[in-house]
Amino acid sequence: MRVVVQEAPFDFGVEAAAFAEGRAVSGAVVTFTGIVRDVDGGLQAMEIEHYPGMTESALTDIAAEAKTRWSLEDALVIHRHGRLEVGEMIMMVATAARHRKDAFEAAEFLMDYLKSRAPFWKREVTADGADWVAARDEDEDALTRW
Amino acid sequence: MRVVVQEAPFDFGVEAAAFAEGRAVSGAVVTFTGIVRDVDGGLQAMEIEHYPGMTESALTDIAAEAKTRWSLEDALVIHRHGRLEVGEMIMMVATAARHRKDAFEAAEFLMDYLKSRAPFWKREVTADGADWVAARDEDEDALTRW
Amino acid sequence: MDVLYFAWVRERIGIPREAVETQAGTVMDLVEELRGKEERYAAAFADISALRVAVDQQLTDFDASLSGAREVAFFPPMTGG
Amino acid sequence: MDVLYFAWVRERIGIPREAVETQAGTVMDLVEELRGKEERYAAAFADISALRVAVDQQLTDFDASLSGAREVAFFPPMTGG
Repeated sequence: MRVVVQEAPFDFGVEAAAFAEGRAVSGAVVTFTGIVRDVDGGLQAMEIEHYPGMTESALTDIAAEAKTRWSLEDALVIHRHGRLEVGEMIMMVATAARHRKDAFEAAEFLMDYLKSRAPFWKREVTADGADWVAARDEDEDALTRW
Repeated sequence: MRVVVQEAPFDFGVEAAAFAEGRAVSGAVVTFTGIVRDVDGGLQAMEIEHYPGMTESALTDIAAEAKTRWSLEDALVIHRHGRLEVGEMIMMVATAARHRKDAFEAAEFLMDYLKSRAPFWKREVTADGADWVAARDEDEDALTRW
Repeated sequence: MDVLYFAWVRERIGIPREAVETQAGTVMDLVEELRGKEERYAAAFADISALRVAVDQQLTDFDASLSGAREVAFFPPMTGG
Repeated sequence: MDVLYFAWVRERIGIPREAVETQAGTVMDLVEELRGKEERYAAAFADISALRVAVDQQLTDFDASLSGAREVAFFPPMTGG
């Protein structure tokens, strides 16, 4: 289980391949990648603030919780902070399990918790200025599934 | 949308990175990778037979169906046939969407349909001989979700 | 009409494909004809609930029409992924 | 006790962190003290339903005890992922 919080870009292909490589026990690997998306054509950048120290421990707790709930062989979380341009990768999670259902559900669980329980705050920078992204009710509601 | 059926190995890291690269519209990319798993410690290889021609059209139909059901920007399916060793990657799917829910659900849908509706047959080779893998009721049942 | 066999159906019948002269109206009619050919066919088609069929590379049912069909394939439930 | 502010809470109060001398028994008691300091604090803490709190880097509630706490952080709902 690995949790990484960093400002620098990460190499999704290299991370995904290394995670999936040579797993003779796990038959299923799921990855999720979040990318800075230009919602209305006016986004210049995304700025991500975080809470150093708490971020790492919150992500570690979330990954550990996933391992208690599903039969997971391994999990990986990488999340960036700082300024990101449109098209850049914000974060990724990866899960490895014997069965695809565990790998899928654990990855969705990690995403749902990470959205609303890890101390990151996004700010969208447009030509009109910069605005904090509001938490969406549906992200909070997503937690009730688990 | 891309569907590939091949005997040769594919490079999961390269494929995953190319699929996710520079998506300014899609915020969410999900991948699933299936790996030859040594279930009971005695597996020597997995042999995968397929139905050339029908395989490609069945996978294309399944991917097209996913695009009608979810708001997908793109989808990728790669599936190998022939002889694979333990730890080798059998197949992968990837989905790109604006929202993570669409990307996750479409990837699970692709996997569920591909398991039971694409003309592949697996045979496990062990020290005791070779046996066709029986279809699992739960794989057929998984289709009722959609 | 080309008739194709895959996986253990192919192994049981002993060939991957053959050309069959038939006037069968439905898949089930064709199955009955094949059953009558030889014991290995009768064995392969003993329990059709264990089989799947595709006509011209489209999955279908055993009561499907063979009108205009060029290729029929028999195989066990698929195990991809 | 170190008190930290993130995102728009940080912007509204104008500083990312400060050392606070307090005998507050609970997070809510601390909020009341801060509200009384200056208008910018009153504004930031006007609606605590829009805020989240962590004590010693663990998410908690506004009625949580501050006994033994070294670090309290206030911030809006998180938007990671």
